[in-house]
Amino acid sequence: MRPDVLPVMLVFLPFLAGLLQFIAGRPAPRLGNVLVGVNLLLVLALIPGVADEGAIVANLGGWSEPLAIHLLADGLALLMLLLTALLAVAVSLYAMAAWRDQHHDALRFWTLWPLLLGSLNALFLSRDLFNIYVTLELVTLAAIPLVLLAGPGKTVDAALRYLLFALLGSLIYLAGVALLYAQAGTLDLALLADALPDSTLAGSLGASLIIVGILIKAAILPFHVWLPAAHGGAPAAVSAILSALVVKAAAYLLLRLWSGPLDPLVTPAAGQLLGALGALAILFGSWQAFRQERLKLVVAYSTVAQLGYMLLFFPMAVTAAWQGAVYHGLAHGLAKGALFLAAGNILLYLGHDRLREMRGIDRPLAVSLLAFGLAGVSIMGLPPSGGFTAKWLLLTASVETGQWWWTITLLLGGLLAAAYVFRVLRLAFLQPPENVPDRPGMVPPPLMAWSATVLAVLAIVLGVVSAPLLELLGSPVGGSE
Amino acid sequence: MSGLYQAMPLWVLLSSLLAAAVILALGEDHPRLRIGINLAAALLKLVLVGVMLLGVRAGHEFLLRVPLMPGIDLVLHADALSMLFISLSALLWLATTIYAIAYLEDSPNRARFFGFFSLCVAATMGIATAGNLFTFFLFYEMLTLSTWPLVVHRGTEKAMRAGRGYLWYTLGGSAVLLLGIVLLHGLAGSQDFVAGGTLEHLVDSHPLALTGIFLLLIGGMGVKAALAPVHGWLPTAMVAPAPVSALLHAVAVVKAGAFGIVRVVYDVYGINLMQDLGLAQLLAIMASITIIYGSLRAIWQTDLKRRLAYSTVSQVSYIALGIALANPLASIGGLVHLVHQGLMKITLFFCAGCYAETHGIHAIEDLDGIGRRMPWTTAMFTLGALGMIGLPPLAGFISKWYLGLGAVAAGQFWVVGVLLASTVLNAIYFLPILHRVWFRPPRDEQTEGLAEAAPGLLGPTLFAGFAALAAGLFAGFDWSPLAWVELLVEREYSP
Amino acid sequence: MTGIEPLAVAAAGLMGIGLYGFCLCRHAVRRLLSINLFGNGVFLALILIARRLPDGPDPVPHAMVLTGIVIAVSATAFGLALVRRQARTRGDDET
Amino acid sequence: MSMLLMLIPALPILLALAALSGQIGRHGANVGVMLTSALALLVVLLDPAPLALPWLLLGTHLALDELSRVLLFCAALLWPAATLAAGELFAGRDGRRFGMSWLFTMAGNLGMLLSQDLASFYLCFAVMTFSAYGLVVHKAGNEAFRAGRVYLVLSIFGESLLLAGIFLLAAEGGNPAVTDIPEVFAGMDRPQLAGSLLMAGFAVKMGVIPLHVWLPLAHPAAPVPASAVLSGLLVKGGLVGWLRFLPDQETALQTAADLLLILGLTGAFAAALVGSLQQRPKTVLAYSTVSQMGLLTVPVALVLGGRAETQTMLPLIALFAGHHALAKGALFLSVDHWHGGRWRQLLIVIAALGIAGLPLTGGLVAKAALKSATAAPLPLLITLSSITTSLLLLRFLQQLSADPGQGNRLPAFVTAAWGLVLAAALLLPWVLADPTVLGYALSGAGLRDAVWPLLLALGVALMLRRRRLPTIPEGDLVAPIECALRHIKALLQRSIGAIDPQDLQQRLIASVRPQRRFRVALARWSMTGEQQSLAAVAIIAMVLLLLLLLT
Amino acid sequence: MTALDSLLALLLLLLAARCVSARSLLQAIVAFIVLGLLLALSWVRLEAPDLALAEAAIGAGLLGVLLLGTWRSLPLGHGNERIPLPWQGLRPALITTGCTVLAVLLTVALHQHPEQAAMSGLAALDQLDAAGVDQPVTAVLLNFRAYDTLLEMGVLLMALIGTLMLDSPLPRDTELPARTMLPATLAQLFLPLILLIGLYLVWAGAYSPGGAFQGGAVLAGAGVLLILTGFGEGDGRDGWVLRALLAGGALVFTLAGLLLIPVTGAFMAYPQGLVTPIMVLIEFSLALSIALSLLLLYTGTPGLRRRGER
Repeated sequence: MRPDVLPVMLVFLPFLAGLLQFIAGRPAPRLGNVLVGVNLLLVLALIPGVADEGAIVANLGGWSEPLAIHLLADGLALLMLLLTALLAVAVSLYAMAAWRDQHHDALRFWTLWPLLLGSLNALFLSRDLFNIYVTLELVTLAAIPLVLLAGPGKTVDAALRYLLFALLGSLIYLAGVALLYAQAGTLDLALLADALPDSTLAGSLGASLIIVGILIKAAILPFHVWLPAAHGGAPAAVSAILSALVVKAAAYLLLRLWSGPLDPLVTPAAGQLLGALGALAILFGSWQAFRQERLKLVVAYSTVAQLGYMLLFFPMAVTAAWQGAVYHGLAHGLAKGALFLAAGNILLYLGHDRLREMRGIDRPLAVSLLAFGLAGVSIMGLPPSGGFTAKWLLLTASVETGQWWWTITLLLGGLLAAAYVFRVLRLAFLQPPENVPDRPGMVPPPLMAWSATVLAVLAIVLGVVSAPLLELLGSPVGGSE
Repeated sequence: MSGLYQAMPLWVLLSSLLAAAVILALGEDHPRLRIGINLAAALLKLVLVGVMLLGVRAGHEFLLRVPLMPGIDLVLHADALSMLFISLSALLWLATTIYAIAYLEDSPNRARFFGFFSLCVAATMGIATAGNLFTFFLFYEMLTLSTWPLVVHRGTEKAMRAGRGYLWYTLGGSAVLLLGIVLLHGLAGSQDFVAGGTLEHLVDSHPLALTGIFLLLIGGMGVKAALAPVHGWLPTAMVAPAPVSALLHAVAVVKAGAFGIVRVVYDVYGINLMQDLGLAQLLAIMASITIIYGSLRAIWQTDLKRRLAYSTVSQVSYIALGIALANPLASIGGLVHLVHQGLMKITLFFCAGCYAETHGIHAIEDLDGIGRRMPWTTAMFTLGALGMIGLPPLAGFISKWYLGLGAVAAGQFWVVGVLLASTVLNAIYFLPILHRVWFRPPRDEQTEGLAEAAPGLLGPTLFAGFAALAAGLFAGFDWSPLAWVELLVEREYSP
Repeated sequence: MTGIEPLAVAAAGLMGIGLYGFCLCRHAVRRLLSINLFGNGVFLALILIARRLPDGPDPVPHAMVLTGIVIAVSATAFGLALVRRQARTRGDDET
Repeated sequence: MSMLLMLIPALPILLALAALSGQIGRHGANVGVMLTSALALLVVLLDPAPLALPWLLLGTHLALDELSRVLLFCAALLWPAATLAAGELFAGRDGRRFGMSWLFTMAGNLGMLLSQDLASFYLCFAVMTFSAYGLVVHKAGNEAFRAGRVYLVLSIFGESLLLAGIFLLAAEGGNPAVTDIPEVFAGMDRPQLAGSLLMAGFAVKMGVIPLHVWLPLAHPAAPVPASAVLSGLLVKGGLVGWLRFLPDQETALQTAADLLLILGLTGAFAAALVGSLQQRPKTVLAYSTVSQMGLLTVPVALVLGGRAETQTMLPLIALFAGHHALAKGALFLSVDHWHGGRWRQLLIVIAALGIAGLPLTGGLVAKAALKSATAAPLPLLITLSSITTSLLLLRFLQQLSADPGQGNRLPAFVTAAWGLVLAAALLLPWVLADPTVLGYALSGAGLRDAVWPLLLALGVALMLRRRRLPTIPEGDLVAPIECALRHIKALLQRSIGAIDPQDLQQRLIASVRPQRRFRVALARWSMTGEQQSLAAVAIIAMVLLLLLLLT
Repeated sequence: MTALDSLLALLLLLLAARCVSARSLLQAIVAFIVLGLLLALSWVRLEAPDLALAEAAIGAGLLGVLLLGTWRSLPLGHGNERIPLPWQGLRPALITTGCTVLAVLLTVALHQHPEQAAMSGLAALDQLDAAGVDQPVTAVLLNFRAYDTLLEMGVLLMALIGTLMLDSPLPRDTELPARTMLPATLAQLFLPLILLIGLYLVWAGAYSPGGAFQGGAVLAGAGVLLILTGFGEGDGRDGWVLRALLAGGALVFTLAGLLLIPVTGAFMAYPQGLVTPIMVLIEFSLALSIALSLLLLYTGTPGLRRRGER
C-alpha cells in the first residue's frame, strides 16, 4: 500500500463510520471503538514513513500543484494525529461506559464523534488555506452539538455563545484567506510563502485577520469568553475532546501558519504581541481557575491558561521554543483529557461538582483522583511529565533568546497551576465531614476510571520518551534562528 | 549480567517505586500483604545497597544513561557520595517503616500513607543517584509531590495549612531551582556531575552569570534544606504524623536539599571555582545565619516537635557550612553530618512520636518525669539531644569536631564562634528538656510505673539511637560514615 | 484599473458594519445577522477578487463563496435553532 | 593485659545500661563498682602497656601515666566507699536514674584518667561532667535545680572554651596523643590562644576563681556520696587536662600561667575566708575544695609557665592531688559519720586538720612537698594559707557538730570503707613523698611551720566564736549575677516577646494578597456579559494592532 | 457602469447599516433579506450569476424564511434593542473608529493587485478538459476541490444533527386553513415548475451556471413552499430512508473516493472514461442531500410528512 493512502484513510474512515452510524439510527459503540482502534493503527503506520522522509504528502485528485488540495503529514501533524488517536481511544472507552443506558444520547454521540474525529484529522492534515477554513467549521459544528449532549436546557447559552464566536472567527479567517489569495493566487500552504509579494498592506492585513480569526477559535485570552461555560458544561467525554483537541487544533494552526506561509510576513514585534497574549492567558487563566467554585470550571479555566503556553513560541521562534510549544500541546492534551474524565467521574459520583461539598471523597474515587493527580503533575509542569519537558524546552528557548520575561511567566504559571491543582487534590485528603450527606450518584465503573488514568499516565510517560518524538517533530519549517 | 549489575541504581530505585505502586494498587483491603511487601522491599533494598557499597568500595562506579530529550540524558550513577545518602535512606527507611506500621495501627488510609511513603524513598534514591542536575531536579520534584500527601495525611485543617505552606515553599523553591538549571544549561550545556566541577572554563567569561546561577541553585535547594529565610515550612509541617516528620527531617526532604547543595558545590561548580567567585564565603555566611537563627527560634518553642523542627533548621545548615568552608576537614564534617544528623534527628522524632502515641504528650511542659515511665525512650531521647549538642561520643561530636578543625584550618575563626554559639544554644534548648524528663517529678503523681512505648515503636527508636551512638563511638571503624566520608573527600580534593 | 471600485468599498463596508454590529448588539439573532453581514462582505470581496483573471472569472474564489454560503447558512440555521431553544427554556423558567 | 585498660571504663557503662533497664539494685551497683575498683587497683599495680584502639572514636589511646596512676588509685578507693555509702539511693524510686548518673560519672571519671588522646579525653571529660549533673540535681527541689543550673551553665561555658581550644589544637595535629602535644604546640600559629582556651576550659572544673561558684552550690545540694566523688575526684579532671594538653618548657604560655598562678593564690586565701563564713558543713567543705585547688594550681601554673621542671613538679602535684582526693572524699562522707561515736569524731578531726597540715598527717607531707619545690615567696604564702585553711576547717568541725544529723546507724561495711579511705588519705603521702620532703616534714622547722598557723587559727576561731559574723550567700558571686539576669530577661520579654515572628510572617503574606476590592471587581467583570462585548471589541483592536506590528 | 455599481454599493451599505441599527428586530431581518437580494444582483453584475442564484435562494431566501420564523417564535418585542449610534458614547465612537479604519484598510487592500495573476485559477481553467464538466465552478467544486465540498457536506449534516438535538421546530400557524387560500393554489400551480427548475439547475450545473447547490437550494425552497401552504409539515419521527438520503451526498462522495483508489491509484481521482457519470451521480445525490438538509433545518424536525398524517 502506498503510504499516502494513510492520511486519506485517516479522514475518510471516520467519516464513513459517522455516516453509517447516522443512517443506522441505533447506537453502535463497538463500531466507534473499532474505528478509534483502526485510527490509532493508521497513525502508527504513518510514523515510519514520516520518520524516514520527513513528510508524507497525499495529492487529492491528482491535479497539478497550485490547484490541487494536498494532505500533508509531517512531524507536527503526525504528533497531533497521534495525540488525537490516543485521546480518541480513551474517550471512546469512557463514552461507551458513560452512555451505556442512554439510547438517544449514545446515538448522537457515536454519530458526531467519528465525524469530529475525521474533522480533526482533516484539520491536522490540511495543507490548504481554504480547506483549513472548512475543517475549522467542521470541527466547530461537530463540537457544539456535542456540548448540547449534557442537556440542551443547561448548555444552550454556552453553545450559542460558542457558536457566535466560532462563526465570526472563521469568517474573519476567511476574510484573511481572501486577501492572501488575492495577493498570492494560491491557497496551498507550501506555495504561499514564495508566492506572497513582500510587504503589501493586503498581505499584512490578511495575515492579521487570519491570526485573529484563529485566536478567537483557540480561545486565547481576550477571546476566551466562550470557552469556560462550553467546556465546563459539556459532558465529561466531550469536555475532554474539546479542551484537549478542539481548541488545540486552532492553536496548532497558528503554529503551522506562522512558521510556514506567514513566515515572510511576520515580525518579531507581532511575535511579542502574541507572546504577551499567551502570558496574559497563563496568568489570568490560572488565577481564574484558582477562584472557581466548581470543579469543571477549574479545569476549563485551566485550559485557557494552558493554551497560553503554546503562544510563547511566537516571540522566541527558535527550535527549542517550537518543540516546547508543540510538546506542550501534546502534554496538555493528554493531561487535560485525563482531568476532564476524572472530573466527570467525580461529578457522576457526587451528582454535582461543587468544590465546597467535596471533602473526603477519597475512597470510592481513588483511581479517578489518582488520574487527576497524575495529570495535575503534567499540568503543573513538574517532572517527569510531558508538561515538564515542554516547560523545560520553553525555558531553554527563553534563555537562549535572552527574553527573560517569558522565563518568569513560565515559572509563575507553574506555581499558579499548582495552586489550583492542589486546591482540588486537597479535598481528597481533608477529613470528611461528620455526617456525610447522601451521595446519590453511582461509583464510576472501572472502565471510566481507568481510561482517565491511562491518559494521565501517558501524559507522564510523555516526559520520558521525548527524544524520539522531538526528533520526529524537527524544527519549524521556516524556522528563523 | 554486567549490564544488570551496572544498572544497580535503577534496581535500588525500583525496589521502592514498585513497592509504592503495588501498595497503592492494593488499597486498604490487605493490610498483612501490604506490610509484608513493604518490609520485603525495604529489606531487599538494604541488600541491594549492600551490594552496591561493596562495589563502590572496590572502585566501581555504577552508571546508567538514558537519553531523555535532545542533549539531555537521564543519568543514574552511584559514587561514594551517593552511597552515603543511599545507605542512610535505606537503613532509616526500614526503621521508619517498622515504626510507622506500629504508629499508624488502626488509623484510616494506611495504604495511601505507605504508598506515598515508599514513593518518597524512591525519590530520595533518585536524588542520591542522580548523575546530572536535570535528573536531580526530576527526582527532587517527585519528592515534593510524594511528600505532600504525607504532610496532609491527617486531613485536618491544620494539616492542610501546613501542606499548603509546604507546597508554596517547595514549589517556589523548585521554580527558582529550575530557573537556575535552565540558565546553567544555556550557559554550559548539560553536564554530568564530575568531582571538581565542570565550569572552570567559564569563570573568565561569565563570572557574574555563574554567581547568579549559583544563588538561584542554592536558593532553590535551600528551601528544602530549610536555609533561613526560606525555612518556614519546616516547623509548620510538624503537624504530620511522627514517622513523616522523621522522614522529612532525617531522611528525605531536608537531606535532599542539603545533598543537592553538596552536589552543586562539589560536582558542578567545584571548590576552586567557588572560592574564586567568593561564593564559598557567601554560603558559609548564609549557613551560619541559619544555624544561629534556627537555634534561637527553637528556644522559644513550647511544642516538642516544633522545637525539634527548628533544631533541624539549625543543624542541617552544618552540612552547607562544612562544604562552604572549602577545606577537606570541614568537608568531612559537613558530609558526615548528613548521616549523623539523620540518625540523631530521627531518634528524636521517634521519641517524640513515642511520647505522643503512648501518653499523648506534645508539649514540652507535659514531659515532666517521663523518664520514670519510659526510661528507654527517654534514654534514646537523651542520646539524640546530647548528640545534637555535640557531646562525645555521639555522632554529632564527630561532625562538630571536623567542622571546627576545618574552620580553623581554613582560617575562618568566626566559624568556630558560630559552632560554639550553636553548641551553647543547642544546650539551652535541649538540656531543659532533659532536665524535665529525668529530674522533674511527674505532674500527675498518680501515673506511676513503667509504661514504655509499644515494641514496634521502641525497637526502631532504640535502633536509631544506638546507631547515632555507634556512628560516633566507632567513628574510627573502617566502614563508619566517617571513614566513608574521608574516602570521598579525599577523592574530591586530590585531583 | 484605476480609481475606486465602489463594490470593493461595499465589501469592506459590510465587513466593518458587521463587526460594528457584533460589538454593540446584545441579542443573539442580531449578532447572527451581524456575522452574516460580515460574511456577505467577505463573499463580495472574494467575487471581486475572482474578476482578476484575464479570461473569465476565477472559479476558485467562486467555489469558495459557494461553499462559504452553505456553511454560513447551516451554521446560522443552527444558531437560530439555539435561539429558539433558549427562548423556550427561558419561557419555561418563567412559568 | 592492656585490654584491662579498656575494661575499666567499659564496665560501669555496661552496668549503667543494666541500670537503665531496671535490672540493678544496690547490690548490683556495689558489686559492679567493687569489681571495677579491683580492676583499677590491678591496673595500678601492673602498670600495663599503652593500648591503642584506632576504631574507637577518632582513634583512642589508653594508658597510665605518673599522675593518673596515683589518681586512679585514689579513685579505686573512693568510688567503692562512696557507692557503699550511697546504698539506698540506688534502690529508691529514682534509683534507676541515680544509678545511671552515678555509673556514667564513674565511667567518665575513670576513662578520663586513662585516655591519652584529645578526643577520648574530651569524651570522658564530657561524660563525667554531664552525668554529674544528675548527681547534683538528684534530690530535686529548688535548691538542687538552682545548683544544677549554675553547674550546667558553667560546665557548658567551660566545654565551649575547651571545644574551641580543641579545634585549634586538632586542626594542627588531628587527634593528638598526649605525647605529641609539645610538638603540636610548637607547630601552631597561635599557641597562646589555643592554650589559653584550654586552660580556661579546664579551670572551670578546677574551680579556679571566679569560675568556682558552682562548687559551693552543688555540694550541699547533692547527696553526700555524690559530693564526695565530686570534690574528691571530678574536680581533678581539670588538673589532668591542664597537665596533659598544655605545653610546658619551651613552648610554655607564660602570661596565662602567671595569671593562673595569681588566681590560684587568690582563690586559696579568699575561698577559705569566704568558706569560713558559711553555715552548712558541706558548703564549708566546698569552699575548702576551692581553696585547696587554688593551692594546687600554684605548682601547675609554674609548670605551665615554664618556671619549673615538669619532672620535679609532677610527683608532688600527684602527691598533693591524691591526698586531697582521698581526704576531701573522706571528709564529705564523714558528714554522715559524725554522730557515729567518739572514735569516729576523732578520726574526722584528724582528717580535717590534716588538710590544714596537722603534724604527722599526710596533709603536712603534701604541703611540705609543695614548699620544698617552690621558690620564695611561695613557701611563705603556702604556710600562711595554712592559717586560713585551718580557720575554714575549724569552722567545718564547728558546724558539723552543730548539725543535728540523721541519727541512723550506718552499716559496718560502709564505715569500714570510709575508714579505709581516711586511712589511705593519712598514709598515702608518706608512701609517695621524697625522703627529703619527709625529712623536712618530720624536722623541727617543719613541725613548727605546721603548728603555728594551726594554733593561730584556733585562737582566732575561739576569739570570734561568740561574735556575729557577716554572712556571705552560698556561691558568693552567683547571687548578684542571677539578679542582673532576671532583670535582663524581663526586659527582653517585654521587647522581643512582643514581636512574634510567626505573626509577622502572616501579616506579610496578607499584605501581598490582592486587595479584596480588586478581587470583587474582577469577579463581577467575569460574570457579566460585559466580557463578551469587550472580547468583540478586542477583535477589532487586535486586528489593527497586529497589522501595525506586521507592517 | 460604475454609476450602477456605486448605487448598488450605496444601497448595500445603507441596508447593512439599517440591519444593524434598526430598533425592531423584524425590520433588521427584513433589511437583511433585501440586502441579500441586492447582493445577488450585484453578483450578477460581477459575472457570477450562479453564485447570485445561490445567494438569492439560500442566503436571502431560505435564511430569510428561517429568520422570520425564528422571530415569530420569540416573545413579542424580544430582540428589539436600541443600538447606540457612533456618537452616543465613548465605546460606540471607538468601535466606529476602529471599524471605519478597518474598512478603509480593507478597501485599500482590495485594490492592491499583485503582479502575477491567480495561479490556481489559471490552472483550473487550463485543466478544465480533464475535469469531466464544462462549468469551471462545478469543476472546482466537484473535482479539483471536491474534498472541500465533501467536508462541507459534513458541516451541513452536523448543523442539521445539532439542530435536531435541540428539538425546537419552527412554530406553525395552526389557524391557517390548509388548501383554501390563494397561496395554496399558487403553490399547487408553481410547485411542479419549481421542482423542474431545481432539477434542471442540478443537471445544467455541468455546463452552465447552476449546480448541486443552487439546484438543491431551489428544491428546498419548493419544500418550504409546500409546508408554508400547508401541504406538508415537520414530523417528530424519522426513517432510515430519509437519513440515508440526508447522508447520501457525503456518503456517495466518500465511497467514490475510497472505492476508486485501487482503480485510479490516487484519491478522489476518477477513471478517465467514467468522470462524467460519476460526477452526475455525485451531483444529484448532493443536491438531494442539500435540499433535504436545508428543509429539515427549516422545520427543525427529524422527519417530514404530509399534513394531517399521523
